[in-house]
Amino acid sequence: MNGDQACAEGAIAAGCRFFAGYPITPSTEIAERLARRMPEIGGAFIQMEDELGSMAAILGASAAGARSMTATSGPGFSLMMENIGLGMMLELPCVVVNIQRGSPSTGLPTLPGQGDVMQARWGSHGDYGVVAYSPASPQEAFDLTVHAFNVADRYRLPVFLLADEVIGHMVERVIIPPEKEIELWPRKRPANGPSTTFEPFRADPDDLVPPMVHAGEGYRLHYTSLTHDERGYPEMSAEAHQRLVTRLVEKIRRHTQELTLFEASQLADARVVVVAYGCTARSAQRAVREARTEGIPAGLLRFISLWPFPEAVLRDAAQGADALVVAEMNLGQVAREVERHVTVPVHRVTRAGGEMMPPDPILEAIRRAANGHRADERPSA
Amino acid sequence: MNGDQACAEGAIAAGCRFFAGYPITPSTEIAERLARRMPEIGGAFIQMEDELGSMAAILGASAAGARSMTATSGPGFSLMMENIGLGMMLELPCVVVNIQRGSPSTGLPTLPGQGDVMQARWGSHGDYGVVAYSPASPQEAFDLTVHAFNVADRYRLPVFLLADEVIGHMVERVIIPPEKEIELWPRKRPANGPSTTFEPFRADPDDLVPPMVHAGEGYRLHYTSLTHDERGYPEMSAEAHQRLVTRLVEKIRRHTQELTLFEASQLADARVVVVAYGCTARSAQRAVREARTEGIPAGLLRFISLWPFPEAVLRDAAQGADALVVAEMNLGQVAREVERHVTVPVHRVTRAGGEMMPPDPILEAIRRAANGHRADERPSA
Amino acid sequence: MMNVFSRIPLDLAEHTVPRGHLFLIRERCKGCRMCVEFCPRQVLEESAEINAKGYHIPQIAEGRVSECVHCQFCTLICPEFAIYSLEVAA
Amino acid sequence: MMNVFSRIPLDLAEHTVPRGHLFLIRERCKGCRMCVEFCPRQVLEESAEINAKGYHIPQIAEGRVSECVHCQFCTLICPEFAIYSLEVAA
Amino acid sequence: MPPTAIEQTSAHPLDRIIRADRMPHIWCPGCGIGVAMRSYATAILESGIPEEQHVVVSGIGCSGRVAGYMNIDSYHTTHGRAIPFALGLKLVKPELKVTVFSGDGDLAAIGGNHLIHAARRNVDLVVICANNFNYGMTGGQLGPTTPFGARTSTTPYGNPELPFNLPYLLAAAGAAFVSRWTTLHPRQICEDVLYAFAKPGFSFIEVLAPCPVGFGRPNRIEEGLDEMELYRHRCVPADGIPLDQMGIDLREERPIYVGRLIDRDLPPYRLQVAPS
Amino acid sequence: MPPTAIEQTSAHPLDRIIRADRMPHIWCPGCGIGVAMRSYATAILESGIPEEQHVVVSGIGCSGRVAGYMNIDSYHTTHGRAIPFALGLKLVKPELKVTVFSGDGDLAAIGGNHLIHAARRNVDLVVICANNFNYGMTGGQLGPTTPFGARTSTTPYGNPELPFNLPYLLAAAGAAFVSRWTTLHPRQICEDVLYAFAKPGFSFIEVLAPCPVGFGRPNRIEEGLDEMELYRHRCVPADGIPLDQMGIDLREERPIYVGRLIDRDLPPYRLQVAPS
Amino acid sequence: MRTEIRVGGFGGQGVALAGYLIGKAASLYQDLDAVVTQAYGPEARGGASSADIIVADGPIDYPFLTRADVLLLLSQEAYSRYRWEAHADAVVLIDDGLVTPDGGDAPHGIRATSLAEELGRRLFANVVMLGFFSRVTGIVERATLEKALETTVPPRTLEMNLQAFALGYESSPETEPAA
Amino acid sequence: MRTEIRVGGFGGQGVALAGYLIGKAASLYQDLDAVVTQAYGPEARGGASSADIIVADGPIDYPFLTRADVLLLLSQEAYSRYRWEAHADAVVLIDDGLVTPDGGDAPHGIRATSLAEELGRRLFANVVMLGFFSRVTGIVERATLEKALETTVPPRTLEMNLQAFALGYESSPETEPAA
Ligand SMILES: Cc1ncc(C[n+]2csc(CCOP(=O)(O)OP(=O)(O)O)c2C)c(N)n1
Ligand SMILES: Cc1ncc(C[n+]2csc(CCOP(=O)(O)OP(=O)(O)O)c2C)c(N)n1
Ligand code: SF4
Ligand code: SF4
Ligand code: SF4
Ligand code: SF4
Ligand code: SF4
Ligand code: SF4
Ligand SMILES: [Mg+2]
Ligand SMILES: [Mg+2]
Repeated sequence: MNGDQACAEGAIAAGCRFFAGYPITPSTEIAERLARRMPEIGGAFIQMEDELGSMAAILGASAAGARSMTATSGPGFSLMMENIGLGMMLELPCVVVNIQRGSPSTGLPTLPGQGDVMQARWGSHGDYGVVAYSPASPQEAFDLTVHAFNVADRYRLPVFLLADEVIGHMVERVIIPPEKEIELWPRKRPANGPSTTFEPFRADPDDLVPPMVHAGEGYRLHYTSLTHDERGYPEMSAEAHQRLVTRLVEKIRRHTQELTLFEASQLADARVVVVAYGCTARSAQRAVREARTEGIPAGLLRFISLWPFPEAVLRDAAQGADALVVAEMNLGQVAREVERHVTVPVHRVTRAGGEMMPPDPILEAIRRAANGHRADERPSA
Repeated sequence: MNGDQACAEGAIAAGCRFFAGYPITPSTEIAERLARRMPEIGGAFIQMEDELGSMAAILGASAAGARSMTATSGPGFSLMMENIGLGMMLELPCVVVNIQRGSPSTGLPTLPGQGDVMQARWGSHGDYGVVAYSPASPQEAFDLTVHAFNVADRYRLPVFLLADEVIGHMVERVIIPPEKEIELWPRKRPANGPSTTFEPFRADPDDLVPPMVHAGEGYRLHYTSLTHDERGYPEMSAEAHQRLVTRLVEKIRRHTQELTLFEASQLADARVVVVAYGCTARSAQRAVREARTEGIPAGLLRFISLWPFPEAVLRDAAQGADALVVAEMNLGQVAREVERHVTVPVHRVTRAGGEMMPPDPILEAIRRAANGHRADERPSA
Repeated sequence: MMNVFSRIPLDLAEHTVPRGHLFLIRERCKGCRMCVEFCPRQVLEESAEINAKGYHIPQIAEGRVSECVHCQFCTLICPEFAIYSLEVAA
Repeated sequence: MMNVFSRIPLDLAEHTVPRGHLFLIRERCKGCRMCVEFCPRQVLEESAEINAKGYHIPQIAEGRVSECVHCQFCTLICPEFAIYSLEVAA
Repeated sequence: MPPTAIEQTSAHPLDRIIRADRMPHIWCPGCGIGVAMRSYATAILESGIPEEQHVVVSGIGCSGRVAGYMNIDSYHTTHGRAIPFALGLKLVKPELKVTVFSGDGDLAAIGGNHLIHAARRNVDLVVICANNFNYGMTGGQLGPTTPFGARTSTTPYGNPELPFNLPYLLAAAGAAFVSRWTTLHPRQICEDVLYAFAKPGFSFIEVLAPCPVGFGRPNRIEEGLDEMELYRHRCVPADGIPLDQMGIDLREERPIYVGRLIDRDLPPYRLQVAPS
Repeated sequence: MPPTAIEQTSAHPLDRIIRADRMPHIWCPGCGIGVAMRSYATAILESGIPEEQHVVVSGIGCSGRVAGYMNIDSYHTTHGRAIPFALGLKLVKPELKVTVFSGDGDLAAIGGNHLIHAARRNVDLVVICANNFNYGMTGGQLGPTTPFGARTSTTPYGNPELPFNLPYLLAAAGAAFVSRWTTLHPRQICEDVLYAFAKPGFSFIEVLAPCPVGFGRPNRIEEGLDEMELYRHRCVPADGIPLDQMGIDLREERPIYVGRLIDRDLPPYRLQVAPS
Repeated sequence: MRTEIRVGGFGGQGVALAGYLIGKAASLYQDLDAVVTQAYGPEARGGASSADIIVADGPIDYPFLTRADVLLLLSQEAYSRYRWEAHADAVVLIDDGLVTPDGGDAPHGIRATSLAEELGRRLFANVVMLGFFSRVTGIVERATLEKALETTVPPRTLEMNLQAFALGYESSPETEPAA
Repeated sequence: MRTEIRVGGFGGQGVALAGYLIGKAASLYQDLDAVVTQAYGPEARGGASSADIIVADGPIDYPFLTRADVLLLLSQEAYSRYRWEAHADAVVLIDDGLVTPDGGDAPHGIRATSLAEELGRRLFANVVMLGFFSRVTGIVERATLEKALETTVPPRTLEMNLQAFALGYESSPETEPAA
């Protein structure tokens, strides 16, 4: 099963019963699999007229109570940005999958890239918190899709699965656990039924997440993309805006630890720590292994979550290290975040995309780092 | 004249003869003024069916040889992202104005914000270089619009004017210089006419910018949003991609100094440097003045260009300072960039938007900074 | 050109005529005069009085108080949910 | 149901018949057989020969070499810009 | 008898179905949106379908504010995206009556693609379009229904574009039911909304509404009332008039056709089902 | 006489108007796009308008690759945005003949809004739509013209959606000229493109084209040739048939109407001009 | 010198125009700097509306009101909202046909809307108010405000605008009796 | 143990399926790990096409070929492109109806396409090739490949697929004479 198909199966396993999408290489296989599978299990598959519509439709489905998903790649992700902002504002849980290809623009439709990491964080206008996961195998595409739905429901927001073409199209064994072994977190729901005092956007102070009410449940609720108060009514004031936007950012930031997923390998004694994610982490794994055979004490910190930025685990991993190597298939998007949090030299290994980064350049960077070379100055504009 | 109108007049003064837009508060007055003015001077004004169309239309106009512009606010800017990427890929000069309002989503349509700074940098998928200017008065809206056209033509890309609702709607005296006093940089054009060996995407090694050819000039050129070689032909290879994308980023990064605009006031002896831009800089100006009356040696570094990030002037300004204060109407977008480049404590003064940040909180931050308080830990997720 | 709107009063004429009593939520009214102009019985007129927002509210025209046939057209046509008539028990 | 396509051969029949000579850019051909099927004179047939991409290219059918009337339909219908006929001086 | 004050009260019979705590609404004096909304509100009450089963979805615009004023489950989404949002909602809970209420700009300019595709699919939605011939919310710009030659803030020299004939467009796109009325026809709007509630597939109800501030003034229709008078004089039943004649023109001599324009049975959209 | 090899050559008479250095193109064996493109190429040569004055703009898709193969000024833009890009270009240089060549998905799905609005404005563009009833490029998914019940990779149980009747939609939106042909009609396509070059306003030429890989195989039309045969048997001149009957259905008994469907004089889009 | 002026009313009363005219008169026709800002209600018309003008004899940094020195109030809502945010001794001008001042307050009143209605168009109440403002405060002169009117309003309405201005300027600037 | 296998041809030859079947047989029905990756041509069909399979007895990190140990080549283009990127002593299998090997090279040849055509559908050339591959290399067994076919291809085509496989498996694995 390839990563796309695994992602589709993950959605089904997570209880997703609404998929709206628009074909785009290399994500199309997700839609194609769900087109076949959804009708088998009583779920909804609809191919929309464009990605704007796809994104809006999964938000509507979420508002009605469904777990919903869409899948796309860079160009479609760009088109979804406005309605991703809507999902953030209305706090509608759903999952948005981006199987990254060579960007910008139409770029390299069939070839891999990891260039949409910063876009996932900042692509819609304004401030809001973001959660994104990046799988390194089809199995993980399955697992993280399930997890993304759980996180979406717990924190009430669109969650991103940022995979890449290599993972999406690579065929590997995927084990789908039996239904009862799959942990599903419930959507946060109000304790009581409709009442005149219920405020749909009053968040619990402990987690900053308001319980969610669906259409047709008798609450007569109002959701608006305008700045709103706790009742959900538009309120055009700086105070209401500050309260709302801060909460949207803080509800994620405050849970950074719970939201962080990573894999550390051979970090205990590592002097050179390689940071990588998605497909690139597989090459990094090999580079680290080869470095070890050369006697270089290298280790790998694989980010599984990219947003909120896993700064604590990064700082921990950097603690004993002399240098970091950040390998990624873009021109240094995660590297620039890494640089904000550590004081040791950061060696960037970057590729614009078009083919999976091979282990060699990473190995070379490890060697350079181990020999105490200065990190290349590459200030990012 | 308000900032929107000044921007419109700036476009006309810059020789812009094509405007395509879609109304959105608080940018609408730009369209409205150009709807009246363009027909007076033989230029084209067209209101498109949406912002996707507006952005595509100004690219087409640029391809035909015109100076072209669109204007919008956050939601429309989000919708333009895919075609902004197209403009970056095809290297089509044009100007995109974003009069920022309270974000995210529909937010506060009539009230100010500065929340789209990071979006301007990262909003479309993939890597590419970006230039953005932020005016602090209607006069500057005029001046920077002219400048934005010049930069767009010299470096061949869509250039952003990132203003805010305060500047857009604020009415102040604007002096429009006589035509011959306005400096216009020519679009970079090929030295020779059509020939079989001409390669439209072969950049000069010194500035990385290929001279531009327009439709109807006999070159029979091909522009594609796919990764392309120097002939402009699609080339689906990692090498071509690396070459192209690196150039798109480097052609801007390499010219950071030329592209940087800033205003320094009272920095010579400043121990506390306030960094601000757009409308917020006006409050910062007052806060600095008041701090000085209290005997605090404060100064103001006003960023006029936001992208490429003015890191060199920032580092210079931070040199003698004990602390920085970054004031902005978002939750710390420029502050996080500032933190990457300086070692002194950075005090963030943030507001989600909805009203112009008043001088008081900035003054207070200056006082705190002067007293050696620790900068608040506010790691941004 | 046949006039669509004219249907309403036509239909009404065929029924026994009920009577209506009018109510107004004063602060909702924006003085648009729709109720005044489209009342088929000319029951209403603009008053000199203005509400807190500065709009002239309607009043019942001289001698027309019992002319209201509770056709509810004022109720239907008021964009402000401000005026309505209730049927008076015959 | 009147057949639109049938117009072409019909029209042709009314003219004095020219003659055509065929050319093929072998490596462009993808063996789709459009030229073969839609030649109104059955001049062409699929050959056993395959080009570098593995496609069977067309050939002139047994005894049909002089049947080509230079109607150019093969030229027009070839999606590959591979085959064309030129008029032979009569 | 001298003129009498009307008896003052603080509640309206419809207050239970509108958000009375948000009244007065933001619409200008003479704006027609309120009339269109109350016709919809009345239809809900008369529908026999419990209020809890009704959902309204709006885009952005003056007309888009309707979602914020209806006291039912209501969604005020982004500009142009009400239809796909409503579609997602409806497909998940087909038992709900989902109505889209928005403006001509929202539905037919930026949202035009969703409009024609929803009509094509014949999704079971009721769309009420308050057509005021311009973008009211942003201050009276050209819209896709602005008549040729009309003045707006972005066509100061007269509109150079031809407008959509919305019923014709919707018919060509595939809608099952299309009607047109004006705010002078609150009863007919209500009736047709009720009819559309009961009709499977995609229904589109165009309601011409005055926007004196945005469209009226620049075109010498100073007050809402003046536009209503214009409707009174020029509305004509559409019976038998071909759809391509349904365009609206400001020129005095042209009638405005109103009535039920399309009512046909086409298979309504059904999700794919796997053969068992 | 035994079978004869055809004389081999390395150049084609059209090589000067196509980018011969990029041949063979990427299209599959039996794909119809090449035929549609050559008909357009021929029209350029026959138009009498210098080749330098022709511009082609495409979106993304197999059909969208046409821009990359035409040896004229050519723009391969983003998915769905060819029309507004072309519009901007045309308004700046009205002396150029700007043609949009793209697919059914590009023009009528994601690009649907621009299509209807350009038609409404009656902008002076020629749009050639290669309609192959599916998204070829991405591997044969449902498109807005896929017939009801047809199988595609995203409608494995049969398409539950009704397709657009494109000529009807374009007529309702406001196009000045609309015609439909198939890849079996290269001469007619060429003629109509020539006619459209000369006609002011918005022209739309729909060219039905086989996509054996994406649409054909799942629907038992194995080869491009088979679809051409189907055209041969079912194409019927549209003379007198009302536009709402122009829908294409796969069921055997339904004819496919071809020909010039709309040809009318509507004011073409002109930029606003200030009275002097 | 920095003087902060607020004009308040509801949509449709020409509040924005009044603010604009003050700013234009000051910055283009007098030797002053001025900034005009405006509080929009919701995107649409019909809500509360206000315009603020800062007039100063040098560059203006913070362009908004911190505390008003002068108020021109055309609606009760505006009065309740803005009166007590302003300096207690601010110069307060009201349309006293629309505004009933609070007990203890003694603003300068003029029946601007009624006067404008008498002139034929209630829309000119703002200009009446401007005349009144010029007369009472003297911050911006009659001549420059009239010049601003001339260069701003449609020519065909100029005459009536000037009449409205004169009505305001010439009405006696009496203080409302403190109720 | 890490074995790198590449299948090359053009679109429509079932290259991807062949790769998939090898991977599936190895990872699901044999005690091996496997990754299958695929080089797409441009988004459309009809260009060059290849599929790579890494088979290993433990977790696979880098999932792509570094240098092929085994090649299955179904077109001349694929041969020219891939043959000399592979190890010089790689096991090379070609459809020798379509591929003419370079001088000095001695791949294992089978007329896969012709055989498939004889069977009735040239589309089955890939499966013929699979049988041949299993027989020549033994990396993946006949039984597991047949099982992979059974669980993958549409039931109505299974019979013909198995026949094609057998054709390939049973044809004599002769080496092409070095030309
Ligand atoms: C993406 C985006 N673009 C533009 C706007 C600005 N905008 C808000 S409402 C509107 C037009 C509304 O027109 P219409 O739908 O006709 O509603 P009306 O106000 O006339 O009732 C526009 C352009 C927006 N909110 N979002
Ligand atoms: C924004 C965006 N979404 C999706 C795609 C993927 N995509 C490329 S072509 C295409 C469909 C093309 O269909 P059509 O226009 O009918 O052309 P055809 O390939 O059938 O000729 C799609 C969905 C894309 N490139 N960009
Ligand atoms: S109910 Fe009818 S008759 Fe009575 S006031 Fe209203 S409109 Fe007039
Ligand atoms: S229709 Fe309503 S808002 Fe208008 S005047 Fe009558 S009561 Fe007032
Ligand atoms: S030119 Fe006409 S007759 Fe000759 S081979 Fe071609 S199609 Fe046949
Ligand atoms: S039509 Fe062209 S591609 Fe097809 S078989 Fe004939 S020559 Fe070859
Ligand atoms: S601007 Fe127009 S549409 Fe909006 S509320 Fe006012 S009158 Fe109504
Ligand atoms: S996939 Fe279809 S449309 Fe695309 S090239 Fe192949 S046959 Fe043509
Ligand atoms: Mg409108
Ligand atoms: Mg297609």
